[in-house]
Amino acid sequence: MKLTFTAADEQFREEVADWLNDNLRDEFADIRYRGGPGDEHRFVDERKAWERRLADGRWTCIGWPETWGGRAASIEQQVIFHEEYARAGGPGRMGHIGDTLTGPTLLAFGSEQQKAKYLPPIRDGVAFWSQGYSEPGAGSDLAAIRTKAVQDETSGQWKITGQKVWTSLAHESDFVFVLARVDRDSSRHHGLGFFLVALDQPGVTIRPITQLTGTAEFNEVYFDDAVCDAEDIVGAPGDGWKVAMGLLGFERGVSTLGQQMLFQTELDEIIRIAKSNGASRDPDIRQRIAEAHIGLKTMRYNSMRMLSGGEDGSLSREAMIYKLYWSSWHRNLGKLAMDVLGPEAELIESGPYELNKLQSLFLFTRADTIYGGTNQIQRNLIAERALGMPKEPRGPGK
Amino acid sequence: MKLTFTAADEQFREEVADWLNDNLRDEFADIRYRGGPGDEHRFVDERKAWERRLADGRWTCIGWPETWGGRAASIEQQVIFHEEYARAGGPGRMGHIGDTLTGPTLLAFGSEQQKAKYLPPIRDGVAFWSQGYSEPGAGSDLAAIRTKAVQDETSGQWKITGQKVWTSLAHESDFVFVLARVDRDSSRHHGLGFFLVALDQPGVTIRPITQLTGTAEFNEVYFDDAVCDAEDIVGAPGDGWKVAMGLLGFERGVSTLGQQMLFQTELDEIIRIAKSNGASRDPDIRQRIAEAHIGLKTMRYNSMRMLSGGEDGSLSREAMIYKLYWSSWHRNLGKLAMDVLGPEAELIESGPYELNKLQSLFLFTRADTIYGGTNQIQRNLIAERALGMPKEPRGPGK
Amino acid sequence: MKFAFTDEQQMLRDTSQAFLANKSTSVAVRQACSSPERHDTALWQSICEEMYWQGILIPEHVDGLGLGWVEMAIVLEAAGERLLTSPLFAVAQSTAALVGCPASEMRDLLLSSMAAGKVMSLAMGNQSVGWDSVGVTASETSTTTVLSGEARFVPFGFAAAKLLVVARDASNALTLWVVDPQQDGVFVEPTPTMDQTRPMATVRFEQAAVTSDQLLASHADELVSDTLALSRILTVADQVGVAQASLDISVDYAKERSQFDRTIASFQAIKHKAADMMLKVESARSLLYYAACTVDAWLAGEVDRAALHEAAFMASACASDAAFFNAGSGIQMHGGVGITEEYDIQLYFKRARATESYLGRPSEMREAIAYQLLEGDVA
Amino acid sequence: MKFAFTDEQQMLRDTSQAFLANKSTSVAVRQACSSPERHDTALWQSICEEMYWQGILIPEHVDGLGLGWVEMAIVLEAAGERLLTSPLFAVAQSTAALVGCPASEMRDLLLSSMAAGKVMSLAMGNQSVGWDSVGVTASETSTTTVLSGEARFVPFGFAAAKLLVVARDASNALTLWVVDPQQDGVFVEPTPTMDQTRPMATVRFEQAAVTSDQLLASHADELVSDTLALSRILTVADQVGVAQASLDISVDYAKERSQFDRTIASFQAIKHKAADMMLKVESARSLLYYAACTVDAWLAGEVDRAALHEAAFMASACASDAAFFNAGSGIQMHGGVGITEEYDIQLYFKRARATESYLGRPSEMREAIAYQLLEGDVA
Repeated sequence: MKLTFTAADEQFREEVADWLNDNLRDEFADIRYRGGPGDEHRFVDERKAWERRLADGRWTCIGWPETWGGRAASIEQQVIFHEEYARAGGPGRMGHIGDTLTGPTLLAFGSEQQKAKYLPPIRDGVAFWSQGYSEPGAGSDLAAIRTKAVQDETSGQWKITGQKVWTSLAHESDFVFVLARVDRDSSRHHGLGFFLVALDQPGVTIRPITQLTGTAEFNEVYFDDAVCDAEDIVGAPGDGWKVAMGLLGFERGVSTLGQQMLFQTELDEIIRIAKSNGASRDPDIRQRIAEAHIGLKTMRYNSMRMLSGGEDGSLSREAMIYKLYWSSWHRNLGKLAMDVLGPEAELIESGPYELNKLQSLFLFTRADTIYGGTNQIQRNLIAERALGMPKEPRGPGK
Repeated sequence: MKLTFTAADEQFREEVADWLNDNLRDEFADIRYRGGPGDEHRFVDERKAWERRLADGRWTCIGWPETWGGRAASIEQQVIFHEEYARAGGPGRMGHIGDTLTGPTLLAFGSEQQKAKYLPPIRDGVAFWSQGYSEPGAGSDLAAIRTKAVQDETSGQWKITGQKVWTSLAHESDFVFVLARVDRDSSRHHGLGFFLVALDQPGVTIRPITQLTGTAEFNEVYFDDAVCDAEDIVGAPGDGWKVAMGLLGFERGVSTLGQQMLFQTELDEIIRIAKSNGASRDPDIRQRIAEAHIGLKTMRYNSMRMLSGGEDGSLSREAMIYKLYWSSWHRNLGKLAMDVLGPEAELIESGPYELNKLQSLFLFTRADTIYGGTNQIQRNLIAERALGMPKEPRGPGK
Repeated sequence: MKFAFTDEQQMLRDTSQAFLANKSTSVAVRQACSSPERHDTALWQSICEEMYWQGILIPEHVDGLGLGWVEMAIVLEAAGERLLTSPLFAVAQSTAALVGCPASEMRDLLLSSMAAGKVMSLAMGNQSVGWDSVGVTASETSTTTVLSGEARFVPFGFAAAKLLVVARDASNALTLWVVDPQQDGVFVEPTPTMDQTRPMATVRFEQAAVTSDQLLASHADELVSDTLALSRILTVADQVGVAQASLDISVDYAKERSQFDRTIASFQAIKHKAADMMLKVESARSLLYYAACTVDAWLAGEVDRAALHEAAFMASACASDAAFFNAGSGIQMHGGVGITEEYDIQLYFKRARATESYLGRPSEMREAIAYQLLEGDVA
Repeated sequence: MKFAFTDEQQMLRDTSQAFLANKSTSVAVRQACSSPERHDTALWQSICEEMYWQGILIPEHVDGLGLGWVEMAIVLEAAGERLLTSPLFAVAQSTAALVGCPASEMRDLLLSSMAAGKVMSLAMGNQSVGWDSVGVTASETSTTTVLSGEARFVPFGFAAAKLLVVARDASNALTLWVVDPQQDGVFVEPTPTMDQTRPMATVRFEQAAVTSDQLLASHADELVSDTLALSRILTVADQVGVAQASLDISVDYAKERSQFDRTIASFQAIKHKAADMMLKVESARSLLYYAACTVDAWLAGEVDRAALHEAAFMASACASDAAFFNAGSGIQMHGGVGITEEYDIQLYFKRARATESYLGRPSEMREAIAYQLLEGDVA
């Protein structure tokens, strides 16, 4: 058990820092620290251009095997990359979903044809992905999805019909992966398929959902006989749940450390304000700033344990608590930001919904404990999977 | 809506205060402020004698009708009595259960014969009662009671067999009321009877349960063909649940205000210590002392609303939250006491289990959120009865 | 001792709730917020003419209803429940301040003008440097007195016919003035805030000359301090309404929403959260009505200032917590739709946040109580 | 960078747990607490002879194992899990203090004597006036130096062969002495405490004469401060064990206990509480091993004192919370039997409470972190 890095790792760190220093400037100067949570809808074109610049430097998809243009970076190197990226103020990654979700999923479950078709554009920073899991009736209960996919017997083509919701940045993306029911008589997690679907087609309609912030990062995506070629289903029809669950496993990886660096930036800003406006003298604020600091360190070492152990791929205890921990922490941070700002917290620049960064943080973090599995669902999962407690009886209450 | 008392009420207050001042002295001086929660097992004989003194002054059972020796005291008068009793340091009432539970239950559901037999000794401070509800397998799930009562076909006498638990001060009591199953094929809240049982008989064995404090206020009571005369069942056989639930309703009455006066004494003591040992300078302690103070006032005005409204006898919203509120508040107070004491909190007078009052408070208040319906059960009840939320599906988990 | 509504109070509650259920709907609130006037002026007119809520605290001899603080609390609670966007709070607060001023012709004129439906706003503090600070000074020049400085978070200040202004004089004592927002040197600007249902203004004074007949009270430190306590109690009423509505709409949603073949209202995680929410709102309600009774008793000379302030601190700590907890938990109970613009729970959430810090955060209220308990003084 | 146990560390963990599961049973703990020696001396002997845990932190050249703080944490965590009643903490704390002293023959003698199984206790503070205060003074008389005053909450002080004593000298600097509990002017008394599994003593000095060879360190303010940080980390290990065991036995009980025709472990209220408990203990564990690694790095000169203290403050705040929350929630999950003497959860609860305030409450730890963050100094 050791927390320091090797000399080779430190050299890698220098390489990353130097490259970022050389590139995150000039036309990209304006997008430093932008596009993070609550700011995802901003500077989209510039951030897409930045993805191409990253690709030029081989800094997209660094965890992928070299065959597919990655660096096969070690966990340590990935940790370092994320730390330095965040430290340099690297903008929110438009390629995030392709890099960390679509890529690993296709590498694990995809056909050679799918890899050849979809991986290079992700690697090159020119194809952007979004995810289509939740539906209006299938939120916490993801297995209740009703979107259906029907295969044309002659062409083999799939026609997808249904509605997905909470599809992040769908209107800025090229593709979406869709979990849909291939067997109309199936229920729950049986009979599902995992589809790779182009968004720019007549059968797809994207409608923005306006949030409590007045902005619209999320969308409803309507599929009305949207077309998906026979070769664009991942795994067998009916294997969709397995693929989707594998993908969810990828969500808790090294990127958590990058997330934490963003959190650190937010906390630093709050501490700076507290020092300057005198809130730092308030004992309650002091306790909460300390708590936030401790919580962030806790997440860091939870992540370190998660990344250092569990080589068997099973979700370890510290991995299972991760979502619950960070979402609650972040929500508390949003509240802390408001209380540190004091009465100023209410003021917005001009008309309604021109929120500043900390106000967006405050409002958006209410979503953190909801999307990607509510805190309630997380606690169910922890109790059932980690502690072996029984599931609840099903069926309606009375 | 008005919070002040009438002149007549204030005169009544003076009468109570004078009587207590005249009587709670000499041989009763030592039991002032004793026998409260966590101290219930102390000074039992003296407190029984005190009950007789109260009875001489007509200060037992003041809410009962005059026919049965009460004063038919108004709510205001009862509030005043409890306030003055607590203010004077009146000891924990040995006659509490008879006065506030058995009495009202018999007045509402008992036969004339039962009233004549049982009410006068309670009123006179010479008969003491305990309650037999919970069983080892029926705690939160009270309706799961398995103690059974079988009626002798010729004599009509009931024979009771089973085990009750958490029977407070059974070893110092004369009677116990027992909820038992009269119909062996019945389940849940059907087929139960409500029995008045003498404890001093061969069929009853009382075993103390040692608590985490080292003391034993609670007991297990074993019934092995314990005898109960035919006329000592309250209501019809099968009506036991109705009677028992009626009785539980009596638990949330004016005595809550007396309880709050005891709480005030505890809080005052904690504030006194905090001022003297410097804990009052700790911002965290200050917040919590303020919170305790606010909480106590909240309970007071919750109680006032509860007592002023709901003339139709239905449990009002503020009544439904009462148990959850006070138990959580009291538990927090116990912790606050420890933190105010600082390192001293650990010290006990001599060998194990010679706990001081605040240590007993700390440890015993862990029971407050459990007995009489756990906080979890209270929340279920609030959600279902006050908010109309559905019950959970029954049956085993998987 | 009767801590329950009288029949008249119950009736006031019923009619208030019914009126607002009809007039202050989800759609109406959104329209009011985005209108140029930042509220529905027709609704305010009908409140003043049909309901006469603006007159509740105004004495009868100046055309008010001369009712008590329990009545005021009842109406403001109903307003909070329906996110009412109106100058009612501003008028109640101004009334509270005026009633505490020494009797004068000007005072009575202002009160009866409010009774007739004129909006007035109290420009009290400069909340950028703390909720109980005063940022306006009244200084004597050779010829006149001038006001300078800024007051922020002045409720409905942009709609006020008159502004009541707290200013610190040369002797460091507080004074209370009435000024016309149109007069020279007075600049009123709406202040966009996250919560759009309780719009605020910033009022700036640049050497605004005032005359002695505009002086409502001098040596007004106690008056201002007491008005702050009273303002907290008015805010508490709003918060209790917000807390109650947040609970109600969230439980309703949970009963509708199905997941895992059950309404989510049947899950213990949801039920227990709702139970905690009910506990919070009922507790805040008890302290609200205790505080309202205490104001009435204080006005009647039955209790002292310390009791008034204690009641305000306690009720504010409790109701601020309740409103924020309930609205925040309400979003969680709503799940994904809770953070969309379409649903109302986010409006309650924003209002809860705004009122929570408006006149001091709960931890500040608790510290004030601790000070009373441990150092034995009125803060 | 590898934040996982090595194979050797994993093996140490497994053998420690297995050893204690066998030796420190529920019955054994109760017997140990009520024995005249207040612990099981035979068990301590077998720990020293078979497991050699007393030697973990003692350097090899003085007969110790010369292992690191991760190993020490592993063993103390296992001890907490089984409510081990033994002088292990006292010895580890004394070792930590001695290792920080300047090299001397006496120091090495004491360390090798501990390696051989002698118990030593650190008499550091006088917790009746605050957890970081020192109540013993070392004053020069014309002929000698004498110690006077009282040290409280000295772990296993009644069983110590030698006492290490922190005293304030005439120049107001701290000094560290070794004294024999039998020597004139030294009075050691067991101190009955609520938690009986970590017995304490009070040590009083009445003009106890000490000689210069008993002086282990002068100008020892930093040494004492660092020893306090190290003691916190040792305590954290115990707390993580207590938090874990409280979760485990409560979940086991919930799986056994049926109400409403279901095991109570199937109720969301119980499951969610258990999930929160797991979150707390895993978080405390992460900070424990971070802190243990930090001590090793500090001893190796890789990080500074500020990092050491920060790690100790953080881990203590988190683990104190976790242990108390988990043991308290564990009682609640047990229901009625949770408050009976018969079940073990109450023993964990008492141990959690005792350790929570032992070297500073969580709020004090957080304030120290706030001080580092906001005023930028090591506290």
